[in-house]
Amino acid sequence: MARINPERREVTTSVVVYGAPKVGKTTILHCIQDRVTPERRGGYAPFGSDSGVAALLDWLPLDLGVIAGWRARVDLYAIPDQRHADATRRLILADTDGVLFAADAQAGRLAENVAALGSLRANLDDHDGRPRELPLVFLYTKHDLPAELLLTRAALNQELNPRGHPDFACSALRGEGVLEALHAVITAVMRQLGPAREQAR
Amino acid sequence: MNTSQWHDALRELTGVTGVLGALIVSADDGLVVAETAMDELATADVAALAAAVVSRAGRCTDAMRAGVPSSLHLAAEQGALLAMAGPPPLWLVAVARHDAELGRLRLLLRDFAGALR
Amino acid sequence: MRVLEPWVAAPLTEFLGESGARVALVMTSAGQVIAQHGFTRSLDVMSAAALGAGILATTDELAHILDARTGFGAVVHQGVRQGVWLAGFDTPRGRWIALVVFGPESSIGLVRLFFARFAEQIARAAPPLVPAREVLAEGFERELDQSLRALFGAS
Amino acid sequence: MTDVSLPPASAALQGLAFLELGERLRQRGQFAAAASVALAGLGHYPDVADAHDLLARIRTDQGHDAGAIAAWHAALECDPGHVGARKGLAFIAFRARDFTTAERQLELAAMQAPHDASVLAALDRVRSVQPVSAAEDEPRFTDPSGGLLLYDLQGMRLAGGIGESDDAALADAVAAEAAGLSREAARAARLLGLGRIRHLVLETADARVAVMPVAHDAALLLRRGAAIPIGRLLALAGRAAQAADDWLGRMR
Repeated sequence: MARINPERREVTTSVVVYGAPKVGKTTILHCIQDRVTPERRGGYAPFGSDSGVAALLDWLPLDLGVIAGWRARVDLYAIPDQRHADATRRLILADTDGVLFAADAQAGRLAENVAALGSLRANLDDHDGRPRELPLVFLYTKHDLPAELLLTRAALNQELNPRGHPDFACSALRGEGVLEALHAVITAVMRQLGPAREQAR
Repeated sequence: MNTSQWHDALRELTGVTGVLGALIVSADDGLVVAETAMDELATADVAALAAAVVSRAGRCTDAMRAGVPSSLHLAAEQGALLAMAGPPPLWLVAVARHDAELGRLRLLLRDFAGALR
Repeated sequence: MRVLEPWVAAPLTEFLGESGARVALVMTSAGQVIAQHGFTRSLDVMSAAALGAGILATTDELAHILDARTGFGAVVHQGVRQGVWLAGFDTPRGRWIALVVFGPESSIGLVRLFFARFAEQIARAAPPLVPAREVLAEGFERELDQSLRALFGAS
Repeated sequence: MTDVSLPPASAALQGLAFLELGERLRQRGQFAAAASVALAGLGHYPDVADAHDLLARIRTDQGHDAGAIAAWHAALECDPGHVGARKGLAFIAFRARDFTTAERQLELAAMQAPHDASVLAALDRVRSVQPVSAAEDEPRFTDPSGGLLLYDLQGMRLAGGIGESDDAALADAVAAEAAGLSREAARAARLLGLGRIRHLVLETADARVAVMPVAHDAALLLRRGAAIPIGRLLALAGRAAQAADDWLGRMR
């Protein structure tokens, strides 16, 4: 949940980069880190990796500066694919304010994307099993590969994004599309903190 | 003394007039090992606090080069806490009201602490 | 001591003093740090927070599997020289976790005793929650847009 | 004529046989001969505590108490743990009706030999005849070896000592730990609903210790041997607490 500190007029939200194994979640964080102005981001911090345990969590804090009189920050998280990360994955999702769902656009990876989307929904259910509605943006990766290998955006949306959440094609390696998708999900998250109105698509 | 005899001993201690409860405490962790008590006695708190006093007492007698504490009697206005060392790290602890038969309680504690060994 | 929520400082200071604990970390159940005392490196704080939250999440899962209705109060790792106490507790701000390191001058019993009081004090001290809605005034999105462009180095 | 077959003087002094010889002469009442053997032995073995102890016993039998006291102190200088010397000094003090010194010396002896039946019996004897008069019985803060310590709750020593001669550093260390104990005991009493603490009594194999709060944010610790009855220990501590109240009141 957004953490709001009225005394210091600070608000901190969190966004999770979620997706099937090997879809490039950590690469996406690295890509963001390389392109975000250094003074506006904290150190990229893989948790637990220096203690011999595979990183439990990747974390990149972003400083959005002052918005409407509030100091705004966003914590980006990516949960690596290890089996034992399930508990951490559920935990981070329980508290996140938005999700950037990364899906590998290659045709051969569709089944894994569908499975990952299913696990996201399962992990987003609150304790009483009701699905939690929160800002969701799709990021179709690997667009640096030949087009013949890739599904079209329409096909990907039909399989993964029938409700028409914002979606972006990207190449994390070349850095195209990632920042636009991040821009979209942060805006959607911050919109939760603005005046109530008809939810903009 | 086996653990079921522990409970018999604790019940006998709690039977002394004015005794609110008796317990066996692990002094290292401040945790309850065995207990019988009236409802109003928070035995987990007794264990933690009694163990803390025992630990401080040991540091004090050590500084005085007076050996290791074998018994401790804390008397206060509304009640008392008595503790006797069993086999380390166990201590036998009883909490009583100020009008309790403390003399008899002390002798029973000494006997049972000895039997715990 | 460093606290994100100022009203946590007093209860945490009292808890450390009474329990004799050396290091304490308070976080949300997602591992976001609320307050810490005793850590010297910020990365340690982050790692400890994530690992602590992960351990408790795993323990809650274990309780679920074992059908332990109320779950486990706390997880304690008792070493020779130090012990680590990990426990979740409910606050007006949702479920928080405390990670406490204690040495021979304290004990599991003392940490448990004064942790219960700490959780009560936190529940009393928490100021009323500001509704998330309506935090940002009308028209904030233009400022947000400018900020995001600046963030991504676009002019 | 002495009917004791004396080995040649030089031989007698070879080993410490002179100690045994001197003692046998003393027990036969041949104090002068015993004294000359003891003195000759001391000439060769000046730092043998038992030799000073022998001479002191001979002087006591001769009625020279001052000489005996000096010899026993010499023995203690050679061996601070010499139980015989403590018992001797206690005996002379007891004979002079100085029961406090007698008790003090026997307690120090009991610390060295906690299971020495003769020491414990002597302690009980001294305590049983002592008139329970406040003045004579009063442990004084001013006596650093009196086993009575006054300290504040921050752990700073205010007065007194802990009975191991006048070792200030040791007394300061004990004051620091005693303050921690006083605070912990007061907290336990408060949190368990037992009310304000009156006193704390600790027992170890060698000692009985009373810890008692004193006004003006202070407390006192009284240490006695393991043989003292607890009731008596608390009575002593109670009186010391009153004295401390007055003293601190005047001081502050």
